[in-house]
Amino acid sequence: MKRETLLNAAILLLLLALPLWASVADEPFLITLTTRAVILAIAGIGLNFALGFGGLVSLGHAAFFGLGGYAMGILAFHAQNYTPMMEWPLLIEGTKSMPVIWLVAIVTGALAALVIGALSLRTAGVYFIMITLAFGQMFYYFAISWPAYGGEDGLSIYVRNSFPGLNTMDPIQFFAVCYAVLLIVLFGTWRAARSPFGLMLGAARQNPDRVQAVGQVPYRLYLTAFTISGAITGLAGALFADLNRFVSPSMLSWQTSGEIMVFVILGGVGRVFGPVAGAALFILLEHTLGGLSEFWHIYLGAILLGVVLFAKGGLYGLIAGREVAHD
Amino acid sequence: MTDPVLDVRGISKSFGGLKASDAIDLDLRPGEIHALIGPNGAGKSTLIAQIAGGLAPDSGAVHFAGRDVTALSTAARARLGLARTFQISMLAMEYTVLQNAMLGALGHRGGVFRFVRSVMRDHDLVARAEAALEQVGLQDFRAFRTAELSHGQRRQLEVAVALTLDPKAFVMDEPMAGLGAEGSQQLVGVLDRLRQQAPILLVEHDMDAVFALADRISVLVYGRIIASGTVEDIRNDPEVRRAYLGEEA
Amino acid sequence: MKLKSFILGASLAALAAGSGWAEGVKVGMITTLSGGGAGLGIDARDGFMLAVGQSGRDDIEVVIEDDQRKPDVAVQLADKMIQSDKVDVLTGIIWSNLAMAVVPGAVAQGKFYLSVNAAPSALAGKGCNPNYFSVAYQNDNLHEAAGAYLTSAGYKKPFILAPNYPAGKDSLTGVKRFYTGELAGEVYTKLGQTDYAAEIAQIRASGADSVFFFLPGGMGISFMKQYADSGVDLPVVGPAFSFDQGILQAVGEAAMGVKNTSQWSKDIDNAANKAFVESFLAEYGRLPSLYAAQGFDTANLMISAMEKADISDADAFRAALKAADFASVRGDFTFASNNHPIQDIYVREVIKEGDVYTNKIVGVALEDRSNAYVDECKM
Amino acid sequence: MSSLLLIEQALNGLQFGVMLFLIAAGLTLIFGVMGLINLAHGSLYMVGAFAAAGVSALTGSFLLALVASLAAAAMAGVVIEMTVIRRLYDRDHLDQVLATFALILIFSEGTRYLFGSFPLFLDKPEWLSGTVTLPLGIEYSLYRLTLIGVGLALAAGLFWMIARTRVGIRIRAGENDREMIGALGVNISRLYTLVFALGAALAGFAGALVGAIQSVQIGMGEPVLILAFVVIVIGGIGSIKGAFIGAILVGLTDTLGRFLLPQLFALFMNPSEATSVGSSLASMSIYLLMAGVLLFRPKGLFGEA
Repeated sequence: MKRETLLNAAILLLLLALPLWASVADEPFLITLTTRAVILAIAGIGLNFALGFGGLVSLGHAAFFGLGGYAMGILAFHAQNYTPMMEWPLLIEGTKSMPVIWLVAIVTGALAALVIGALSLRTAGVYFIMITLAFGQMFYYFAISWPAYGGEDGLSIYVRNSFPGLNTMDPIQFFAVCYAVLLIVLFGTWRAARSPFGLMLGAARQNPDRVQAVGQVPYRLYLTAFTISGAITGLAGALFADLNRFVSPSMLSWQTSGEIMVFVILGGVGRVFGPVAGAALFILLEHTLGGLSEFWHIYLGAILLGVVLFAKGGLYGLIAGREVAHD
Repeated sequence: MTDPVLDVRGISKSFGGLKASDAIDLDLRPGEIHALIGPNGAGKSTLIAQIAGGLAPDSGAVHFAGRDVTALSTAARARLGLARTFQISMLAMEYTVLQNAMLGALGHRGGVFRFVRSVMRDHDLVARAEAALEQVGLQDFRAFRTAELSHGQRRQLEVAVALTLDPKAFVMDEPMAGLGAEGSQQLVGVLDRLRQQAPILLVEHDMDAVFALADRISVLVYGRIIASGTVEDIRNDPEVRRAYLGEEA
Repeated sequence: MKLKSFILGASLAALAAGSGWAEGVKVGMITTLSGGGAGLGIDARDGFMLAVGQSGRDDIEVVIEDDQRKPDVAVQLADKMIQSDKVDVLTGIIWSNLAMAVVPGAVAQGKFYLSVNAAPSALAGKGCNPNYFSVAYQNDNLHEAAGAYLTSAGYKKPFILAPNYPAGKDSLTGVKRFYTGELAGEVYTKLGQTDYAAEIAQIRASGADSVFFFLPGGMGISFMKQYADSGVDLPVVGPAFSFDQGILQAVGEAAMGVKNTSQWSKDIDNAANKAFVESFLAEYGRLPSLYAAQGFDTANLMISAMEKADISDADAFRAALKAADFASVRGDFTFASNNHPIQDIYVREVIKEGDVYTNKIVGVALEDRSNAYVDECKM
Repeated sequence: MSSLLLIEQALNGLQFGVMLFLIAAGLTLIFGVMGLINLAHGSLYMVGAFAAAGVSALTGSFLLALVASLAAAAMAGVVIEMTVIRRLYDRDHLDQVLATFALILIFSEGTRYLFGSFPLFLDKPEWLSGTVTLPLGIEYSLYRLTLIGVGLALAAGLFWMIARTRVGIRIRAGENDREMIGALGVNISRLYTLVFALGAALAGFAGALVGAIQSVQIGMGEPVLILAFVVIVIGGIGSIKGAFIGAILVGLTDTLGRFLLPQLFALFMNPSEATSVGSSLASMSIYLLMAGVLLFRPKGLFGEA
């Protein structure tokens, strides 16, 4: 699968070269745009862990994305207002430190995925799709009507959170942080896909009965994958909120779930790098089509339809061939 | 006589008014191939599901390797060493032949929840899988994708996966189904050698294969075992001839 | 955009001032042009561009982008306009939640933000900023006016309802600020709810003598239609949003006679307003809405500042904005110390002119109303 | 709180539920027969409402508008079935979700392109306006009462059709075994188009009926779609009976939750906070209901175990 490797390298290089060039050419917005693509790619990788590797079609990943965003929003909100988050039974202060925020986002995403997954994975197929969708809606309505953190107005954070030794308000430095996180997540996913867990999870996707017959329980595999997936997506949510310095319930809406799924499909389901290509392509489409017409959603819809109907396997399927490599 | 590895004691299962299993007793002893035959709709699949897990009997018990496994899940029974092959191939079609065999080895050995080290570098697992492939004669196809295999080769792979479980007994659901004469013959050879490793409960329609392999035969009709004995006993049993072989002949 | 007629108002003054300024102003307009709430953004944009066109100035460049009513898209567009287009002034946002996402960041980077509509309390009080001006109102104003009207009209037991989100809560708080009597009931509905049978039944059972509701967009249409059909015929009061020109035709007969509060109406009697209504109708073939009027005033405020100061001198430009030396279609218009308007708020009644449902002014609810957050704002 | 008010609220819940059923029935039928998950079902609801509003504005006739909603939604259903949906039957659910998500984008913006961005006007006819007095002295909207009647009649018709008619037999056969009905010589592709059109027509009809008392606007289909999903998940996917029970349950839970929860909280909180907390909880009540049902019955109330 040489072509796939080449494509992986090309995408990573492009995502790195573009902002570097933009930084020299004084086009800061291009950096912001690429950062956005990088963060959404991380969200896509998160979903792909459940969807591509485990075959779990979740239409509720906005919940984890949004929770990650709110983890950032709430911690930073308390830090910027100098109010403690909780005084009893133990004092918890807010924070503006990115590493701490990431950790909280990851744990929050994982816990939520564990709970939602434990309930939803009792079902399968279409039930699973619809239940994850409904759980996502539950979080959405909760966030809208919960007044403490802005409800529908969301939370604004005036200054981006800090990372030791960096000025995160500088677009290129924040990009570097996100790009590094992307590389780490990619590396981790790539290893996991080839690990014993990855092998067994893939088997559970293709044939759950087989997994039982060799003495393993598919439910545990699915739940683990779903939890990891939620953790990664939560991390992406925290970064996304930091990019915008803002978090609101719209991160939790079901359209967000749909869009994250679109990244995965556009790139290629089950490919480690698929969501990266998909997110980059989506941002490109959004940017160019949006300039063409007020009604650009029609074109976006048509392109999506074309990909699903005629280009199965997404961008990677087109360029690197249909088969997903497993070793 | 040694203790049976698998011992089915008086299990019954009804669906609505239909008795799919009616107080069935069945055992499997070390070193033997015990064939279970019966016409379509006799309740063979229901019985297999109760033995291998997935379907709980209304009454009765299944003992395996000296313990009562009636309440255990399919996965738990598999971990105890009850290796099952399926009537329809249950393989991970996107994986290579070697990877499928490794699933069995991994599932049996444990350590599934490891996320970092590449599974293909786990030499212990690879060696176990390759040994099983060699035993069924698939060693030259290890890098093939399973979807590319012929029907007969998939059957062999099923058996290989079962082998990696280091089983105490095999339960095989129509392994010959859909195989040509040549394929059947090859598989009969494989199974014949296998019985030394672990006994086989063989559900099969192919009478030539059954008569060639079986040490004992039980005949299931309408959820009941109507006869059980050696090949000769069954061939000469009048009730079997009437109820079953008569129809087939 | 071509102008068919050239009329009085701010535009003439602009011509007279001539083109003495070397440097123009680059405006970034982020507004909702697609999806469910597009009608409001389109009106605000059209009003704004009408004024720009009428000014005859060729030193105003407007970059218009669609926020799709998504906060993250709005933030992204603001970043693009500030970083890449290098705009001086941002404007256009309709929704408070989008404004909360964009405005703090934009003004922190030294840009001016002129609000055509959204004016959440957080930006009027503690979060106020010298570079942020709300040209429309403070969000609470129309609700406060409705409360004042409930009091002055002598209602004793109103039933009040709004959606369960921050603007909804601000709304009912605003009403209660100027109506302090007994309430027959207070209900929060789900945001985006389309069926109000349960709430209407509660109204019927509550013994109320009047109903106040704030349900923007489609929610208000649904509520009014169902209310009219329910046989409950208590008088209804609300802020202008559900009775605005764009939306009124979809409510239809059900809205007839409803009292609503607004700082603008097409029959406010002044030259600037007459000229605006006529020219808008001529240009776009439809009657202007509240949002169009707000967009129009926003552009004229900006143009008035351009005549006095160069944008590169931020302090002078800010002072020129604060002077609000332009002919507002609302008549008297000044800024309070927290850069929100001091203006009259009217009570309007829905009427029918020929085939078209529209509003006429029936009174003034609050004169020279400022806002409740002036004292919280320290700048 | 009087018991009369409670009865009236229950009626409101019933009316809401009956309308939900019309939408959910098509969704569950399409899934049952073709195995297709159709996110664009809400768009067909919107198409029905817009067609009705358009025809009503031209002709002034509500009945014609209803006919138009049926025709337009069925037509739209046939067109997308023959161009897109048909290619999705053999695909996995993921492809179906994506393709129909794309259809939503196209439908929503396409409708906006045709009809503009402002909500349209659609009103009930004069002869269905006003209220009637029910036994016990309950004053109730005539139109809502009609909705309950029409909805129940349609539900009965649907049950009859599936149980008694030839098309119904084929539908049931198709649910059980696709290859079998092919073997019986039934033209499967025509049957599928027909079922899809039927589901679309029901959704469009509901859109028009509800549109008369709500706002006819872009995006009106999506909230309804999600509710319909909850309904069929509760009822058991593929089961018309389940869809009916699920719809009524959801309708009652939502309406009564909105009404009762704030009052419940008012017993121990101050009124303003109680309405806020109560209505927050009410907006999640149906999802909690769904989670509860699935805990005990993962395949819904009437799903095949």
